[in-house]
This record gives sequence, structure tokens and C-alpha cells, in this order.
Amino acid sequence: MADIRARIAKRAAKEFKDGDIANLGIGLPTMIPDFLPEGVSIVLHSENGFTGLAGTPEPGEEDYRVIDSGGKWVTTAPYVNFFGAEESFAIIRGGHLDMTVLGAMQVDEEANLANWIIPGKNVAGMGGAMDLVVGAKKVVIAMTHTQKGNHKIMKKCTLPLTAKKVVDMIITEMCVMEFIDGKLTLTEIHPDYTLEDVKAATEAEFAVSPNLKVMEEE
Amino acid sequence: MADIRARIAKRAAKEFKDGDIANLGIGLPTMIPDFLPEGVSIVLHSENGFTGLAGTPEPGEEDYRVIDSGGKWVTTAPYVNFFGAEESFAIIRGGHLDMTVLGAMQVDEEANLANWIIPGKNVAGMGGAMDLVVGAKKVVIAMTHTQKGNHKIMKKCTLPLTAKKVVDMIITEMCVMEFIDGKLTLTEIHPDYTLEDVKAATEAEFAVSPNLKVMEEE
Amino acid sequence: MKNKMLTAAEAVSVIKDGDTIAVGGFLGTGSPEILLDALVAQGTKHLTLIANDGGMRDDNPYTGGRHKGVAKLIANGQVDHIIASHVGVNPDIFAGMSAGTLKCTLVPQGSLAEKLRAAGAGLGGVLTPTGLGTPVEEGKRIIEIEGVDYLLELPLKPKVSLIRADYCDKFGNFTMLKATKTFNHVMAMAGEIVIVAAEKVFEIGEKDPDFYQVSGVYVDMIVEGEEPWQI
Amino acid sequence: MKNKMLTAAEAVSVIKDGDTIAVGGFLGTGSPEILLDALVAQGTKHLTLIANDGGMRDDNPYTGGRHKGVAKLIANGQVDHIIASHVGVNPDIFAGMSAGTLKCTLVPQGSLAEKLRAAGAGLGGVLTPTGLGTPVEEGKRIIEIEGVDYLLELPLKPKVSLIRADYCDKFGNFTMLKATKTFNHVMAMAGEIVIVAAEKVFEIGEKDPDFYQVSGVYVDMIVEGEEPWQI
Repeated sequence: MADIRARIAKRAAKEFKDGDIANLGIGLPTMIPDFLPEGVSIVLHSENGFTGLAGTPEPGEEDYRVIDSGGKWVTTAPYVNFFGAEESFAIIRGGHLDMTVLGAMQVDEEANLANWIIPGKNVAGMGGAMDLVVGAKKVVIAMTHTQKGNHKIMKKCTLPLTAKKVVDMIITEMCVMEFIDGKLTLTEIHPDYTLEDVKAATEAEFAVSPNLKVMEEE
Repeated sequence: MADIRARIAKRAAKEFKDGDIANLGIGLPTMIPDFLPEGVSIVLHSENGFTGLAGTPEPGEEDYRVIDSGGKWVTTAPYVNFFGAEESFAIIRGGHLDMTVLGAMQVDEEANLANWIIPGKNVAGMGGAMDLVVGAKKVVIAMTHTQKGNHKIMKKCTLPLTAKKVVDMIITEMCVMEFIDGKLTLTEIHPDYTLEDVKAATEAEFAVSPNLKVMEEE
Repeated sequence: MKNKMLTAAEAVSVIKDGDTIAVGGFLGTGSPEILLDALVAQGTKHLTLIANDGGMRDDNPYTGGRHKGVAKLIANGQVDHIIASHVGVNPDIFAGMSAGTLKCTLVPQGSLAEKLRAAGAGLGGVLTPTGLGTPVEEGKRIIEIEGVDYLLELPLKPKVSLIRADYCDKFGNFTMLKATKTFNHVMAMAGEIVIVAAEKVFEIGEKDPDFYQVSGVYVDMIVEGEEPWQI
Repeated sequence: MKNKMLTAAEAVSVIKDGDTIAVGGFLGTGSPEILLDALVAQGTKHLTLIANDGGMRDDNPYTGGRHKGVAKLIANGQVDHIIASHVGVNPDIFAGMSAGTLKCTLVPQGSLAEKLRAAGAGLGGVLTPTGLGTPVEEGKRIIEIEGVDYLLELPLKPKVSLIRADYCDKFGNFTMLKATKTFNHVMAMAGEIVIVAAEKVFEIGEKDPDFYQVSGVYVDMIVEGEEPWQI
């Protein structure tokens, strides 16, 4: 499982170019900075109000004024700039983020996304997720292909949506899929899996790119 | 004429209470701070981006970064704070100004205001005037009662409007009129004039307050 | 000039049972703790609370063992209705919802900021694509512009806003350091009455004008003595 | 990290004939003079110019005898259409309008700021009472909310925004002193491409983070050498 998560994060890391401004969702996406290619450094936006999220402070070095959007104490890059919610979400919603990478519960053929209501659980709230996926220039979903045997890439999301028609790319341990001219298209497949494996694990209909590539580990 | 202008400014000055935040239009209204009653100091907002407009700098003491909305170099109060247009007009439009005092070409019975298009002249633009009269808590029009014998307090404005139903009070050399329950009402009259004089100089219909007072010079 | 300096107890006495208040900060960081403490002491009930979240309860490892931010009000049963973007961090909120004592309205974080700003800036509303096709659109108008749909988000105006600043002057101009800014500026714009709790209050003119980030025209009351959070 | 440092000539070369540009400042104060000089030298024509006003012509007593702000572009015949709130200070604008060479669209100053901010903040539009019942409402939609009418003001998005800052770092975080802020922040938000001209550019990390007022994420190009205005 650790391998699978790292595989997904590594592949997602390749989507970035130097200087990109991005917001990474909690969990798997936060592993991405560790896997950025040589010469690529990115600027991380934290929706509670800054650009220039860096790492975790040493114990005793915490700054009580600097938390991330999960409430954890964090450190910042030298180019950090802090701002209020109105500015933080103007940055998000105004198209100033090159990319956001988030997990999902479901994605469907129409690029709809569901990732905020877990059935049977209390609804914690969308926080900034709805804004992020509507506002970022590119929305990448990084997730395991299925969840306890259940499909996550659906014909139509059955869970309440986070947003409609917003997903650009899906990266799983099995493959990479992209919405090309609005059509969900398989563009890379991991050597461990066959096309039949991917089809079986995917409820959605998808096209196969004529340039289908191998999803490389390194 | 100088006397008349000072009379109007003096009367307008009495509308302020200590600490009021105000924006004063160009011309006559800028004389108001000189006539504020003892113990009353007000905060002047300049729509190009600050609260704390003060006076005129000594020659050689100009700060090229500090102009007023007319483009003139000015000085600032010790509590000055500077901001951009989005904030300056949020202050204006969000009801954070206690008062604005402006001149007018026409005001009418419905509290409509026309003060931005001069017939036969080029249209310079409304600048911040439309925002000011819509946003300020109280809108006081300080002007001469007539213009070259023409009425300015009309049944209905004939010039293009600056805003609809925004005027709260009119102060002229002849009298003070207020909109009380939506009805234009004469509340003060200057000792130099009779009610008939005011009626002759006013096209609008107006009520006379049962508490009609003398418009005092001092 | 008006004197705006008050004690925390004097300032929060303007808040009455049933009022709508807004409290700045994000998970407690940037929240005005001395005003919240005074409001807990005052015991005002049936509040509608506008905040990004529910703060952090004392058992959260990032609190140093005391309730952080609006968690104080919720733990003390003073809130009937919370309007927030995310309430998952404070378990008291789910408990209150289950018990039927707390209503929760969820608003996307960016829309929450814009709704507050709209109230403060005199806008009748703003159009946003955020929330379209989701449960957020329930009961809201959809406005189409050149073939594109937007949700109409209306202004959200608190009676009282409780703001945290690091520095303030006696006019009310204030400055927030680092990531304590969240929601404090827009709530200062939006509140009918605005109370700022500052770590340090300077005399007017003591600092350069550009030292202050937000104009004191929004501020009605100032309370000194906000402390750095204990880590 | 991307290198954003360029000469003024290199930076303004992204502006092509017929483009829509926005220029910060108010009657020239807070306008990026070195970028405007470079754009005059480049000679780009048929521009649509978004600015608060028309700047000041060299014969205005507040200019020290040289064109201030966007007056340079207008004097040089580079602008076909100006979108502004007030153009009365610069007589070249009335002359151009009379000659039929310059079109002028007037927008209330607060609406101009909000239209730019809407473009930068991803809003589909904002509702405002400003302009209702006046010539400003022509061609605009009126939206009624609970019996109250508002004008729908749509976003205004320039291709290139020219901004002035006093201080900037190489990431693009920037700071404007005193009354030079007007329209620079919202235009930095709104521009597809944003060029900042700064008096002084610092290395990244040289100053405290709260030294900077606006995030460098908006900024694509930085030009050093903006000079204090000669009085």
C-alpha cells in the first residue's frame, strides 16, 4: 500500500513544471514534493492564507501564527506571503493556481467529482475543496483505483458532488486517465496491469489513447 | 458670494458629531472642516485611497506619494491609513462613511440627485460620486439655492441622474430642507428670507416643518 | 476623537442572547481569545456563529490543552447555529448536531469569504461557479451569463465581529502577522459592530502609516491584551 | 524558480497592437512610469486602456512638466478606447473624442474596482446599487433581490496589467507605499499577464514576510528602476 501511494505521488509529481503554483490536498498529495523531478520546484498554496508552505518544524521551533489548512504547525519557504481568506480564495477561484491535486471518493465520465461526503459519516464540510476544483487551472485526482473492491471511476457519481465537470486527470496505481475533448481516455497503463484489468476495475466507459504509454515507476 | 458659501459650509459643519467619517466633495464642502464646532473632529476619507486627509503641504514639503482625489498634493492626519481602490470603495459602498457632503446641479422631490453631467459640456465622468451618494449613511447636498436664476431643487430632475432616492438633506444660503418620511420638508429658514422667497426659488413642492427653525449664522 | 479602548468584558457586553456574531481565525489561529473568554464569562446564549470552522477542543494535540478559538463557545453551549466551511476538527459540533442542540450550515470557504466581503463592501451579492451542481445550490438562485451558470451568493452580515490583531493603534488601524489573517479582514468589513483584540496597542502616529494593514474606520472597540498562543 | 526579472522593453514586448491593458495609479500617482515609457518607445497602437483616469498632461501644475501616468499613451495616440471613471483632468481625452479617434467608456470608480477584482477572483459578476436609474445602467441587467434592484456588473479582464510598487522581491511579492496603491492590487489580480515596476527589488527572504502587501503569485514579470516622482 505504501508502494502504491508512492507510485501515485511520483506520477503526479511529473505533471509539474518549475515554478508552478499548486494546492495539494491532505493525505497522498502531500507526498508529491518529495518526488519532484530535478530542477522543478513548486510553490505551495495553503488555503488558510499563504503561498510558500514548506515542511514541519522541529519540536520547540513551532510558530503559533503559522499553521496549515489542517491546523498543523508548519514551516514556510523564504518567498512566503500571507493573506486573508478573501485573498486566498481569490487566488484559488481566480485561476491563479496552476494545479490542484486531490483525492476522491468518486469521479465519473463527465469529469464530475465527489470527495466531500462520506456515506454514513457526519458531514465535516467542504472547506476549500469546492473552490479549489472549480478554480485551479488543472485538477488532478490522485487516488487508489478502487475502494475495498468498489468502483471509484463511475459512469455517474452516486455520491453528492463536490463540483461538476472539473476533473482533468486521474492518476491511480493502475493507470493514468485524462479527459481529452471531454472524453475520458486511458493514456498510460502500469506494467503490472492489462487493459482488461483496468476495464474490470473501472465502471466508466473510457477511450484508449492511440498513444497509450507505459506508466513508468521512475 | 464668499459669505454665502461660508454660510452653507458653516451650517453643514453642524451636522457632524465627533469622530464621524466623511467624504467631502470638491469646492464648497472642502471648507467644512474650518467650521467644525468645538470638540468635534472628523475623519476625512479620500477616495483615491486613504482615511485621514488633512491639509495642504508647505511648498517643498510635498510627498509625491500623497495626493487627494483631485490630484493635488495633500498632508495627512496622524491616524492615516492607505489602501487600494477595492478597499476605498468597499468603505464607501459598504456604509462605513457616516456622511458625504457634495454639491449638486439638481435635486428633486424624490431625493434624486443630478451632479455629474453639465449640459453642453464634455462629460468628465462620475469618478466616485455615484458610489458615494449610494453608499454613505447620510447624503447632504450643500449648494446655492438657484443657479443664474434657474431652479435647482426641482419637481423632477431634468439632467441625467447621479443616483435615485439618495439625498437626505439640502443646505443652501436660504434654508435647510430634509427628506422626512420621504417628503421634502423645510426645517430651517435663514432670517434674510421669507417662506415666500424660498417657495419662489424652489420648483419642488415641499412641506414646512411644524418645528421650523431659524438657520443661525453662528 | 472617540475613545475606542475598552476592557474585554465591556466590549462583549454589546452581544446579546440570540445575536449573530462572526469570529476571525482558522482553527483557532488568529482568533481573539480574550474576547471569546469574556463572552464565555458573560454566558450569552442562542448565538448564531459565523466562523470558518469550530475551532479546536482542548484534547486536540495542537491546542496545548485548552480550547482554542470558537471551540470555547461551543463547549459552553452558547451557540445554536454555526455557519462555517468545515466543522470536522471539533467533535463537539457533531455531538451538538446529534443531540439536536446545534444547527450547522456549511458554506464553501471562498464563498464564505465573499459573502462577508459583500456585506462589508455594499454588494447585493456575488456570482460564483463554486457549488453548482452540488448540495450547496439548494435554495439559491442560478444566474446565467452568456450561457454559463453561476450561483448567486448573498451577503452575510454579522451584528458583531470579533477580530484578532497583533498590532493596532488607538484609531483602530490594525495589523495581523503571518497566518493569523484568515477571515479577520473580511469580518472587520462586514460587522455592524467590530471589536478588535490586539496584542499591542500603539498611540496614534507612533508607527508609519503603512505599518497597518487595515483601516480603523471599520473598528468600533479596541481591547488590548491578546496573548501569543502557548505552544 | 522562474526568473521574473526583465528590462522594461523586454516586459512590455508582450503587449501587441489591439490589446487590452490595465494601468494602476490615480492621476499618475502610483502609475508605473518606466513601463509606460517603454510602451511609448515600443509604439504599440489601438490599445484598449483600463485605468481610473487619463493621467495628467505635462501642462498640469502637478506634473513637474512631463506627462504623468497614462497621459503618455494618450498623447502618443496609442489608445483607441479608454475605460475609466473620470477623464476630466486630461484635455487630450476630450480632444480625441471630438476628433473621433478615442472612445471613452465611463464606469463608476467603485464598480471599476469591483469589476477588476471579480475578474481576478473568479466571480461571474457582482451586484451593486451604484448606477441604478442613471446612464450607467444602459445595456446592463438588473437583478432584483427581495424587492431591491441591483445592477449586474460583469468582470473586466485585461490581457496585461502594468503595476507600480515601491518594493518587490524576486518572487514578485510587492508593497506600495501611501497613496500609490490605488488600482494596483486589483489590476494585479485581474491581469492575464502582470508586470510590476518596482523602485527597489529585494532578494527572496531578505525581508520579513509581512513586509509585502500582495502575493507574488499574481506577478509574471518584474522590472526594477521605477523612480520617485520629481516634484
